[in-house]
Amino acid sequence: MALPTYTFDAIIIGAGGAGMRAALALAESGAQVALVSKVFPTRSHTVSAQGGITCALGNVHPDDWRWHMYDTVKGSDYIGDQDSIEYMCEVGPQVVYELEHMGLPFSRLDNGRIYQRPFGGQSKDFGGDQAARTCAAADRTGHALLHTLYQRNLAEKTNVFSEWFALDLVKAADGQGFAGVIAMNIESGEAVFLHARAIIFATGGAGRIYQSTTNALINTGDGIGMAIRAGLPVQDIEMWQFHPTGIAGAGVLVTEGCRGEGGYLINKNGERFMERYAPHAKDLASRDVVARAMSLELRGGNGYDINGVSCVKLKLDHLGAELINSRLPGIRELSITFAGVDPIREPIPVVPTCHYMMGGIPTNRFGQVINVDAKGKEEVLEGLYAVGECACVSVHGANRLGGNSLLDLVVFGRAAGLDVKEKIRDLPLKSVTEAELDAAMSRLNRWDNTREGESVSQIRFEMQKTMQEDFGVFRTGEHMQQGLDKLLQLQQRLNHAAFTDHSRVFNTSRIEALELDNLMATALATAHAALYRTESRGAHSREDFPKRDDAKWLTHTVYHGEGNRMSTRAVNMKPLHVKPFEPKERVY
Amino acid sequence: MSEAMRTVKFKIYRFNPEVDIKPSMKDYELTIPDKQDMMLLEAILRIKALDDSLAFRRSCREGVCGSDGMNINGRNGLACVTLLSSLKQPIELRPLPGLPVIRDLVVDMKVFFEQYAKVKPYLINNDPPPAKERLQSPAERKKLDGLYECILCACCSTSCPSFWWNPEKFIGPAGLLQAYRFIADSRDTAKVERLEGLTDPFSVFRCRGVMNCVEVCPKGLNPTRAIGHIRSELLAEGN
Amino acid sequence: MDKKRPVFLNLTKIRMPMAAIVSILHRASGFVLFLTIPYLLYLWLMSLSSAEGYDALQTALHGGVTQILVYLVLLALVYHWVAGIRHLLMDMGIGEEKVSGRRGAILVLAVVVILALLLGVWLW
Amino acid sequence: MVKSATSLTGNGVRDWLWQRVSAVILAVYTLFILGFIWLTPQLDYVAWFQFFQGIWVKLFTLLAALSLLTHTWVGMWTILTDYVKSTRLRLTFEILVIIALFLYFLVAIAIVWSV
Repeated sequence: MALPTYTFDAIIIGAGGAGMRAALALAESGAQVALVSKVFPTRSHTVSAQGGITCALGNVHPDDWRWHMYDTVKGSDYIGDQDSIEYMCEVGPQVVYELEHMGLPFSRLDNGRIYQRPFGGQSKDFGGDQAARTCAAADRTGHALLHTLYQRNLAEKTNVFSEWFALDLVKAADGQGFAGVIAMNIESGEAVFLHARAIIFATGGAGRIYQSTTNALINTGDGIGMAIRAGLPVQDIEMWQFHPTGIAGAGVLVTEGCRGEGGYLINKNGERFMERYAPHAKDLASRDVVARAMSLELRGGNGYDINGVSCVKLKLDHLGAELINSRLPGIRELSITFAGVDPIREPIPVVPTCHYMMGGIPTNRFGQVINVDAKGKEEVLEGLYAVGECACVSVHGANRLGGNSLLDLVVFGRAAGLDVKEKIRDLPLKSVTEAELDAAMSRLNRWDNTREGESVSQIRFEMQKTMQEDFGVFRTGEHMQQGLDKLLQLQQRLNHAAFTDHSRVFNTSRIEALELDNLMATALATAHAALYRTESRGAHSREDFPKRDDAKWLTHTVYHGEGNRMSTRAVNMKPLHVKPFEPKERVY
Repeated sequence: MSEAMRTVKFKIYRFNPEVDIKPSMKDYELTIPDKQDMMLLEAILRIKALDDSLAFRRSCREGVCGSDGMNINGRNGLACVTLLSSLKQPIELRPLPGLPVIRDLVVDMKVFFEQYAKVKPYLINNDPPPAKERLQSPAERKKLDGLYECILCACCSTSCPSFWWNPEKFIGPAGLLQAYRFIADSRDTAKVERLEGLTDPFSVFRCRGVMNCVEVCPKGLNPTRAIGHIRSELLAEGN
Repeated sequence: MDKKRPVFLNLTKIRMPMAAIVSILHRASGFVLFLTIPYLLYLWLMSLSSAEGYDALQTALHGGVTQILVYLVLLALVYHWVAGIRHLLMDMGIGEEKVSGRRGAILVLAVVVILALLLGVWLW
Repeated sequence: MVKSATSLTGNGVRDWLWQRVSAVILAVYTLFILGFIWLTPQLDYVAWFQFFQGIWVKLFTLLAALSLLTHTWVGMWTILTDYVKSTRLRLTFEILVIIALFLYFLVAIAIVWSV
């Protein structure tokens, strides 16, 4: 089968914050770039980010990027790569100023500088007082950021392949790396081969492996699935952040900025329970800490019961209507819509909800994908990049700090774009064989040729339920093993699943089937990695191994799709400009 | 103990260019627990689980991405923030009015995005940027409130009769809201050029103050007022 | 492919809010007034042509087709006038919000109904 | 920027302004005439005729006629460009409307002249 071929210098898959920042860096250089996105760019999940983007501007108090670095390393429970964290925190201010210059409508302080608010896990002077480091555009920072980046790309006339779905990587004829990707125009249903010197994955998260998630419906781990099928490893994929404040029942996110602005959590006795769990930082402890505390409260019977859902409440009413309307207007809107509660008058019912994938495709601090072979040998894949949530660069380690994901997106999206720009003339356009193209098309062909089988939605439902029940805030080996067994069965069933509508034009059930392949791959990787790490660290909290075990597990886990094998990879403890931060006990 | 159930009736606009010559309305019924309310999007997702040929767009499911704009019982809105209980049955779902239908509830938004792009929706400031941020007072920033929050769902423009009749010439409420978002930004230096590009009898002045845009905007924004501000600026500039 | 694409624009299926109805009627009344300009010119000429013409008009205005026609024309004029004032106020930024826009529209209809009644009382 | 040769001034701001100015004049003129009719105790042909003999009334009437021409043209042009999509048909209608409006205007002048 001859596929139509389009050739570019670089293709970027995903048009969220990371993909669009990378595209912008490249478009400004005059390179031929294709920005491929399965949704119109401003529909990407970055749009839902609320609270802000963290970096040490020092607008509210004297600040230092090293303090931000310290907090991030500590927040990561010490398995974040310190060279990457250093880079992110150091260039952060410059990258945020660039966004401001592009027109991002940040909220302002009285002196006209960018407004910064306190967020969880932030400290001054390496663990001192609470800092206010998160730059915000009210509580719509992600929206403001994503639209600004789209607008800049519009100005730079980036080629956007809007509503194109990437299927799989195509291996190069010589076996060295990848020559491009197969992508499908959703509108026509036709597949093409996108041939390029460089490929940047910016496909975002996969929170839809869980039943209850703050993630958009499009967060289906497409990059993770593609990477695993291409034989690439994924790293620290057991690390899933549960955000403390998802609206009970709806899963919609309520920003940590609410607590930054002075809100706090209460149990059914009206008690501000975080004072017991984190006497110093209280409600602004790290997210893993708060989510665990909430789960313990609910377990102890201290939760409210709202239509059968057990939850705690986020109290904001004491902040006053004016502050809520100016700093948290979007939260008020969401709370009224999804919880039927006006936070000016009543607290919002919340539960810990799956929010963020700390793990992903391992990369170095330029965004270059690192392959780890069976013997643990590492190799940088020239021309292949991963940025944003789908990547594990790794700045978040075992637990991401609030406000660090937007920073991650723009810092590493930009870094990858700049790196490609520099190398583009040296990167070859690799040749392909029919066999490799056919291999990359085989998945689509399998779906298209199956007329009868179990439905996609049924398998997806069971997978999400399994993940929710067995891989949540608290985990045990026994339950996880049961969960893994179930997932392996589901994977078998998925091989024979089918959709009934086989038309081409805008066939979203076809897309959903392809997405489920990616979700399943991510779920399986998560399950294997979670069973593998026999300790508790950051978001990975095992009741059968309640302690952190630095002797054995101060390391990344690496999942290899082939044979579902696990291995480890050393954490980078060598920042370039400062002394490394050594692991300490993590208290807030 | 079995829960009391109820049936919710739908009529959904269906058109698949590969099989249909013209669109038709198809009936659906969904059985849900009596007491349970849900967002319309959730209901449509359940319908899709029963009939996977139904096509619609969706992403964030919380009203910030702007994917699932559609005509719900005659009124444009986002399915994900519309409660089922607020709708009269049978719930009639149609694509956004005035745009070519690709399939079912999915419309071709090309002309809508072209009108958006026409207003140069990006900050223009050719002065060399300072080392830090460009300063902006809270009062100057406040002028952007009610403008920058647009999610490009197209509910407004596709409810606007002026946009129906002249989609290629009239920028439409969504585009004009963004035009004013940049005119109003204290950091933008291209106000005069921006205004000059809007003086013709169509781009702005097709607005007849019908106010359908204000009526349907799921974010509570007010394009009519923004258009009024643009007109005032045009008059003040003496164009 | 494009040519086959249908467009949903069935105006009987799209709900029009009050403000839209008031605005559309403004256009419709304006169009009616345009069509009746020659008739108004004719009546005006008649009224000024001679005392006989004036009296004939006076008589015609108290019964029959002329009375009804003139009433309808005046109704269109009153509507166009009142709704036009609303548009002028909106140009000044009054009644441009969702709630005030609805209220303004209802107010226009209420005023027109009252004026239509008064007009009827006056003509009959 | 959308080019348009057939609108009143070819410029949206001026079209808009003229439509508003003419609207205000017509609104006031309407009140003026109705006010005269209602407030004149013994309205008969003589009173009516004499009223239109007044130089200011004549001028105001001519101004109103001019405003009607302007106002109607902007309104009709908008209606035609909204609903008539065939350029040839629309141009035909536009010419017909212009001819009609000018004729009406001439008739109005003649009537005012005759008083």
